[in-house]
Amino acid sequence: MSGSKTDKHIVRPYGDTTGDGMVQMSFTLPLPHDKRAEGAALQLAKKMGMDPAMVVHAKAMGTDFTFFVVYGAVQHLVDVREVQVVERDYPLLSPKEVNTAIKKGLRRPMVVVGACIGTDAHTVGIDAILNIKGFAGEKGLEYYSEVTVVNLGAQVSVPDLVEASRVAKADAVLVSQVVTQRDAHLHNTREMSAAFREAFPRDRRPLLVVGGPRFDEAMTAELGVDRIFGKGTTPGEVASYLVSSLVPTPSIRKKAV
Amino acid sequence: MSGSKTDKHIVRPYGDTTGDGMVQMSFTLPLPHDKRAEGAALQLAKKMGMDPAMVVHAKAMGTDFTFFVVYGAVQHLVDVREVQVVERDYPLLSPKEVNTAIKKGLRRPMVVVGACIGTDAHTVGIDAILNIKGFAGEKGLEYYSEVTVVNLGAQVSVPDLVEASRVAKADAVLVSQVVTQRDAHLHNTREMSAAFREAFPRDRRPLLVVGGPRFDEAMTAELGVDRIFGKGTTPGEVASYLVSSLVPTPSIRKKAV
Amino acid sequence: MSRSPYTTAANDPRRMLDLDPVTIRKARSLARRAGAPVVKLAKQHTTVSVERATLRLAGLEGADVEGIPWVNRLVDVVREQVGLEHGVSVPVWDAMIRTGDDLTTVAQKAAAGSVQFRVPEGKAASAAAKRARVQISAGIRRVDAQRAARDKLIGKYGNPPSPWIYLIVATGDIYEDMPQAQAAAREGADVIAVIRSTGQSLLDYVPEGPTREGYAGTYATQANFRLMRAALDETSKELGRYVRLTNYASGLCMPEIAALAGLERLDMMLNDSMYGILFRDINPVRTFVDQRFSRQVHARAGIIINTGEDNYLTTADAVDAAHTVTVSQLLNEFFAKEAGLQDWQLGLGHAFEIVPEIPDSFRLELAHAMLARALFPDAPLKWMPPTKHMTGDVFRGYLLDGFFNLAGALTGQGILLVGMMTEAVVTPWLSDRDLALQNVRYVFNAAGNLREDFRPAPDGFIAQRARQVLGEAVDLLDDIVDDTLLNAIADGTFGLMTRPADAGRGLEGVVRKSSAYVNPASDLLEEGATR
Amino acid sequence: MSRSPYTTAANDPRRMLDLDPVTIRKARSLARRAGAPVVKLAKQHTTVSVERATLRLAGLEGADVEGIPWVNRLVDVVREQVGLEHGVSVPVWDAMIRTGDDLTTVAQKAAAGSVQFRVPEGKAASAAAKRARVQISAGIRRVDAQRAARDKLIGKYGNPPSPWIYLIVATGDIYEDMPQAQAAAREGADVIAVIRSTGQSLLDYVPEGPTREGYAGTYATQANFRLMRAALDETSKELGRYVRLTNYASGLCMPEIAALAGLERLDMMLNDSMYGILFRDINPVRTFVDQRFSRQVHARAGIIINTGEDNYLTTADAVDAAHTVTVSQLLNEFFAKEAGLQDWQLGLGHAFEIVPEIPDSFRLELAHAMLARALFPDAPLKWMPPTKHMTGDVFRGYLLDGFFNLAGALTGQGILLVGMMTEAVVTPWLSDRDLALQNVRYVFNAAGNLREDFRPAPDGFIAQRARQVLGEAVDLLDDIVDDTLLNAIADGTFGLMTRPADAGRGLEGVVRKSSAYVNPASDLLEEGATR
Ligand code: B12
Ligand code: B12
Ligand SMILES: Cc1ncc(COP(=O)(O)O)c(C=O)c1O
Ligand SMILES: Cc1ncc(COP(=O)(O)O)c(C=O)c1O
Repeated sequence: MSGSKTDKHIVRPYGDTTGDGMVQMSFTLPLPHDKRAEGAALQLAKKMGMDPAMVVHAKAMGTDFTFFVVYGAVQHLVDVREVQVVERDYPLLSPKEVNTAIKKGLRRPMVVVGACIGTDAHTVGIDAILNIKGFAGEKGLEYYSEVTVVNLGAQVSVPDLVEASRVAKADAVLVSQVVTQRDAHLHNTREMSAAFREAFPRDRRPLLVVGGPRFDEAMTAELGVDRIFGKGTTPGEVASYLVSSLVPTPSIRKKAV
Repeated sequence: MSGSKTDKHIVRPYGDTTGDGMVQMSFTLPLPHDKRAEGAALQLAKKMGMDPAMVVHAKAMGTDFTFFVVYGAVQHLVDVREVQVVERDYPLLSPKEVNTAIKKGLRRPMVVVGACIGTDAHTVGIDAILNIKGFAGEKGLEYYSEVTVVNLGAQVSVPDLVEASRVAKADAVLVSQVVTQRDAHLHNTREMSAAFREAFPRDRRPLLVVGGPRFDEAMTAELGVDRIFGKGTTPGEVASYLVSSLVPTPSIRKKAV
Repeated sequence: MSRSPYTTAANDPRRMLDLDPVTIRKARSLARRAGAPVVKLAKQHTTVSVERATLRLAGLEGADVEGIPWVNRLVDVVREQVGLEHGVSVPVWDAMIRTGDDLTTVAQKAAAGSVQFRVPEGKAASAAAKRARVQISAGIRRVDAQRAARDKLIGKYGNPPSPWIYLIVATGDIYEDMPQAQAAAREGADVIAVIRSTGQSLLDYVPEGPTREGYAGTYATQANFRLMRAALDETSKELGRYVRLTNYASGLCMPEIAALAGLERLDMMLNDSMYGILFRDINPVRTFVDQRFSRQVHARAGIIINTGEDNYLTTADAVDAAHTVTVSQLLNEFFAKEAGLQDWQLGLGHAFEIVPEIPDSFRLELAHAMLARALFPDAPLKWMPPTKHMTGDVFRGYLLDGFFNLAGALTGQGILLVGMMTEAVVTPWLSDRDLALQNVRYVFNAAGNLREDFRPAPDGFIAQRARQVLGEAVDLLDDIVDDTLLNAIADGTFGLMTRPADAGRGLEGVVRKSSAYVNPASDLLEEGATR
Repeated sequence: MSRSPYTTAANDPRRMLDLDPVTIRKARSLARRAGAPVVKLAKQHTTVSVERATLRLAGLEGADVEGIPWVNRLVDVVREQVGLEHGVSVPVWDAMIRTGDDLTTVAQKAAAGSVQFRVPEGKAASAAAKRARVQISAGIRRVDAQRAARDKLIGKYGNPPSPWIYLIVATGDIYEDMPQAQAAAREGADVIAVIRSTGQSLLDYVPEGPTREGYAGTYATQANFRLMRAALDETSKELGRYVRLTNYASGLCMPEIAALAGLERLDMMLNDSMYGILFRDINPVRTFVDQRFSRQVHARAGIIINTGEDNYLTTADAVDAAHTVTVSQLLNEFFAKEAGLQDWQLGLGHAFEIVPEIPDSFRLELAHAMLARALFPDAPLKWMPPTKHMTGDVFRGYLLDGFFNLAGALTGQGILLVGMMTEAVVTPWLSDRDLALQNVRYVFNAAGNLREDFRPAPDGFIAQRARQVLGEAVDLLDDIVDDTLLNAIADGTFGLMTRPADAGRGLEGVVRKSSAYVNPASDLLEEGATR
């Protein structure tokens, strides 16, 4: 089982034996179900690096489509060293620590404006971060005495968000995007960050944070935001991040590195 | 939906829109569950040609393994023209036609010897082909008046099979292999075909037919057999094939092409 | 539909749950008392959308170059010139009489600023009202004709057995939707719902024409309705089975979409008396006015409504908030019947949304589902699959959907919304629907009759839970009656959403009627008249 | 285990199915009458494997250079020199007395052809028998000690709640098996079964040492038993829960594997009185002799046996052949009790193998499972998942396994064999087991108590089906009694396999006992003696 040892850098999928490379796959091809379609399914599997591959299930869906389940051994190797991940580069603080940090460092409450922008009406995620109720046993930002939360709710237009941030003198703007069909979340986020760069001078632009279950946390640059949070984010992580990037406290900066 | 038209030769997997290329995949990596492992899963998906790919589920299985479900768009194209399939190259005959063909062409009953070889004890498959009871509504070869069936049952050794075929003066030998772990079915089949070539002069070697749910029907050459039947085979198909390759009847030969 | 088609003497849920008839009666009368003031409010107001719906029934179609529908342009001009408190009909038909123009021409001229509207008095007024009624009644008769056409087809094909299998398509492109809907019907769907593009419910107009560019759904337009209904008529013929079509009314354009649904023979509509308020932050008064008119149209069109209680459980906890679902169902029932809908038209919503991991979660689901069945024996009920607790583990999801299907079978649900294993991942794929239907088929074929062997004891876990929820519902209704429904909504009673009556989208579209208010459409609907 | 741990007064299956006690008693007495002649036959014969098992209990381990175990070499030489009708013990210990060599040395010399065996008479004979008994009883006491050790651990950790979750590992490599078994135990498995390599059951010897090269399973060897038991002891400690270990006895070496299982503290064994005959074409007499001795050893070792009725349904139809399962269960019960096993040790087999697509298939499964539960209230019962009708559609498979789990919960099965979604594809993957356990956990946690609400009516579909199956079972038993069991087996009564008594593998290893036959192991087991 050496393959399971974390000191091994090269790994392969594991079915029931180290190195067997076995994976399961399912997909639909726009072909009527016949031997040719099964051959086409195998061709795809081979192109994906599955060899040997077996079509273990094929079912006609109407006359034009066939659904396949394919099992097989992938020949690719995974090099764990090449994996880049956005590791947490700030210390996790308790609500108490957050509040004192803000008191000491900012000498005024931190203002956070939150919203679901575009046509997205999925507020449960942003509410999990902002509402007192919180998420995963952690209270939301409203619970922090030193954080002032303005939650604009769902389907907020970008201009309204910019305006509200200006009025509220937001230190940070928290935006949620859950609907991803046709990359709606990416389009909306880019539109949002552009509008903020437009509306604020570099040094007075609020910190831009987006989140949602389908974001790639490594895309900050592409999307023009300061931070991206993915699925399972907890309020504490967000609060700690905000402190580390908005509150000039050497002590904390040190911890961060 | 042109992609679903069968006149289109280039197709891609279909999620909910023509050409979206979407597939589902699941596998295990021998890594503890953390962000790095999720990155490793994405790396594998990318190497398989999935881009974008999303890890929609990751679950630790103990401390050394993580299970993943990944969804994403495969960039590969499937060219249906390149698909080779073993199309049926013989006419499907009714039991009546089979019997008359044998009477006319062979002028004696056709002798068929069947067995599960090696340590394989899965007789349901071969019995489905040989026993009167049959399969999928079709009666098995025992039902054919002009076919003499010798079913040796399960776990028959290759030497015993060769001997039994000699004694029975077998026209065809039908072998079943269901267990495929460690390619047992391939090893056993090769051993079997070698033994027959060893034991019989070229022209008197019985026709060698293997079957089982996990065979690739295109491997006849590699395995040294005359024909391979895969999952879902029916007795009628087998009987028709035997006639077309053992019974010298021009009329039928013609139909075959 | 015959009486009580969903239960038998043997499995009468009221008996098994040992529910007190007095409590049930009390719950209904409390719902009536909570709803009555809101109905009064609804009768005192009209909205831009009600007036636009009236014009649509009169046959006004099409849009200007920017795609703004003529009904919007016309209502806006009338409002700005003479106000809407008298309704749009009299001023518009008065203008038509004076100019001799037809409706579309008047609308176009109005948009161009070349019509002067007035609120006529006496003879002129009654003449205008009369002409309006003649033209609008033609639209109402078209709705009647569509209902007759549906009845004819059902008479020919018969109705599918209960529950009806309800499937969603949501590609965003009507031309992808159609083949997918037909495929789903062939695989066994009895009802096809085309999900709307996100955000449409916040548009204060109904887009025009066939559309291919929705987000996570396809725009609800008259043209799309017509295309999809035609596609399904074709498939119904092929299958010898009438395949129903569903879309969404709730939103800023409830009345208009209801009118279009009636005109294009949709068979069901998502129509909730409070969904727009709670989940789209639409002004409460606007919503209550709109939902009443829209439901009157649905009643006339023989359309089955689906309410949205299931949504509460996506924001609130399904166990803690179980009684809010019951309360909302009772309110939806009251508003629906007041608007003329009958029991067989009430697809009251509820859902399988309890955290699957809590002990006895499946039995709790059964308790809640049986309670709904017991309270509304003659309503089909819309049974929604797990969504909130679905994850990327599609295998687990497929299993949960199987148990959801089993719960539907054990409790006699009438409309079964088919769950998708990819709920937490993507909008449904073709194969997801196919697998989902296979799941439904297995469960109902293999275990559907298990209902005969399912006999929760009156003193057992399930019955006790059901009685507890009913008790909590009655208590909550008591508070609502004291506090008024509008305040209860403002206080976040439903789905944890707080919605004050004087805020929310579309408030500006609400107008208090004057004594001279005329709306032939409302009159025809109230009277049940055809001319 | 306490009495009737699987049912309560409230859900007593006998009552719900309204089974006639007279019919049940009749079924049992018929099974006794059908089995009695076979027991007689078994007592009249010994087999090479029984004699080898005796030597293994005496402590003879190891193999020659070709890997042929010394027990085989020794028994073969004794047989060829003086025959086996007197048993191997007296000749062997007589030789030891004469030569002063220990058992291993005698075996090695015998293999080298340098020992002359004889069948002593009088004093010499009784001296040899006495010495043999002394040495063999040491092995029996080691078995007793292992049983005591197990009881101690269970006393310390307690037993898991019913049903016990039973999982399979089958990599072919004991060193991959161990971590997989430990992982499975951590995820919740109560019982781990290591599947044997295909074909081992046809070997007339037990391989030696740790092995890494099995096909679709791992060789059952004493060393592998020891390694796996140690690995699981370690995990049991870590989890504070005693994890049971299972392997397979049935086959040509039933008695020896039973002995090794007792010596290495396995906790359960697959042991069926007819499986070897039907599914491995092993000679019927050989099998009946071997199974009796092996079960005597299991009884002594406190091992729970699992019988193989489930296998019939993989070759015969699960509805048509349902009664053959019941008949076989009754026969297995008779043979087991005759060999000294008690109710709590009887993991009688049955399975969820009805074509899932036939109407009411799930309720038919419930009927069959309840019947078994009703007939054997104190036996744990081994509930096998769907296999034959599993396909490459792993989603469907995962759903079927969920309903299999539900059936197990509703009918109080004691040993739940966890079904794998990849049943039709590959031997289980690590992730298959993890998903399968998640499935079990969901079903039992969410719906396990649904059993309280499951009340099939005595005149309902389920009860009627159960009574029908019992009736057919009684009729079949009647025929078997007339026809004799051996003929019935020859005629393909079980699993459609026809197995004549004078054919099949291992026949040459059967020997009729002489009046002078001595086997201290059998004596110690029959007497329950320790010295
Ligand atoms: C609840 C729900 C709804 C509710 C929303 C109620 C509400 N007020 O939010 C209702 C019923 C109204 C609804 C409606 C629709 N929904 Co919806 N809905 C869901 C559902 C079931 C759960 C989402 C959820 O609440 N997750 C729980 C929260 C806590 O998780 P989260 O959002 O990921 O948030 C966490 C992290 O992502 C992160 N995070 C999220 N945002 C932010 C922001 C910041 C700043 C930070 C730091 C962190 C952060 O922190 C959170 C806590 O960890 C999902 C399916 C599913 N199981 O995921 C579908 C789903 C999201 N809905 C979907 C769709 C399409 C719709 C509809 C368009 C039609 C439909 N299918 O119902 C409509 C229209 C909605 C609209 N206009 O946007 C799709 C989206 C498909 C896609 N990927 O594009 C999904 C995936 C279902 C599906 N498969 O079709 N929906
Ligand atoms: C029934 C069964 C058994 C029965 C066999 C009874 C019997 N007398 O045959 C029993 C219970 C004894 C059994 C035992 C074992 N089995 Co088993 N068994 C199955 C099962 C459930 C069904 C197989 C079957 O009958 N299919 C129905 C027949 C009709 O289909 P078929 O075999 O594909 O045959 C068709 C075609 O392939 C073709 N065909 C087949 N042979 C031939 C030959 C010719 C000449 C032609 C022309 C055509 C042809 O025509 C047939 C009709 O269309 C499968 C799982 C599954 N659902 O597939 C596992 C399975 C085959 N068994 C398996 C294993 C590992 C075993 C065991 C080793 C341990 C275990 N897991 O139980 C033992 C030992 C068996 C041994 N020594 O070989 C594995 C094999 C894994 C692999 N791919 O290597 C499977 C896949 C289960 C699993 N996932 O672990 N098994
Ligand atoms: C009653 C009701 N109306 C409307 C909708 C859809 O509304 P929207 O288009 O705003 O997402 C839903 C969604 O589930 C609903 O339940
Ligand atoms: C009772 C019994 N014994 C033994 C076995 C395994 O036998 P073999 O190793 O010959 O496959 C099984 C397989 O299911 C069984 O049910």
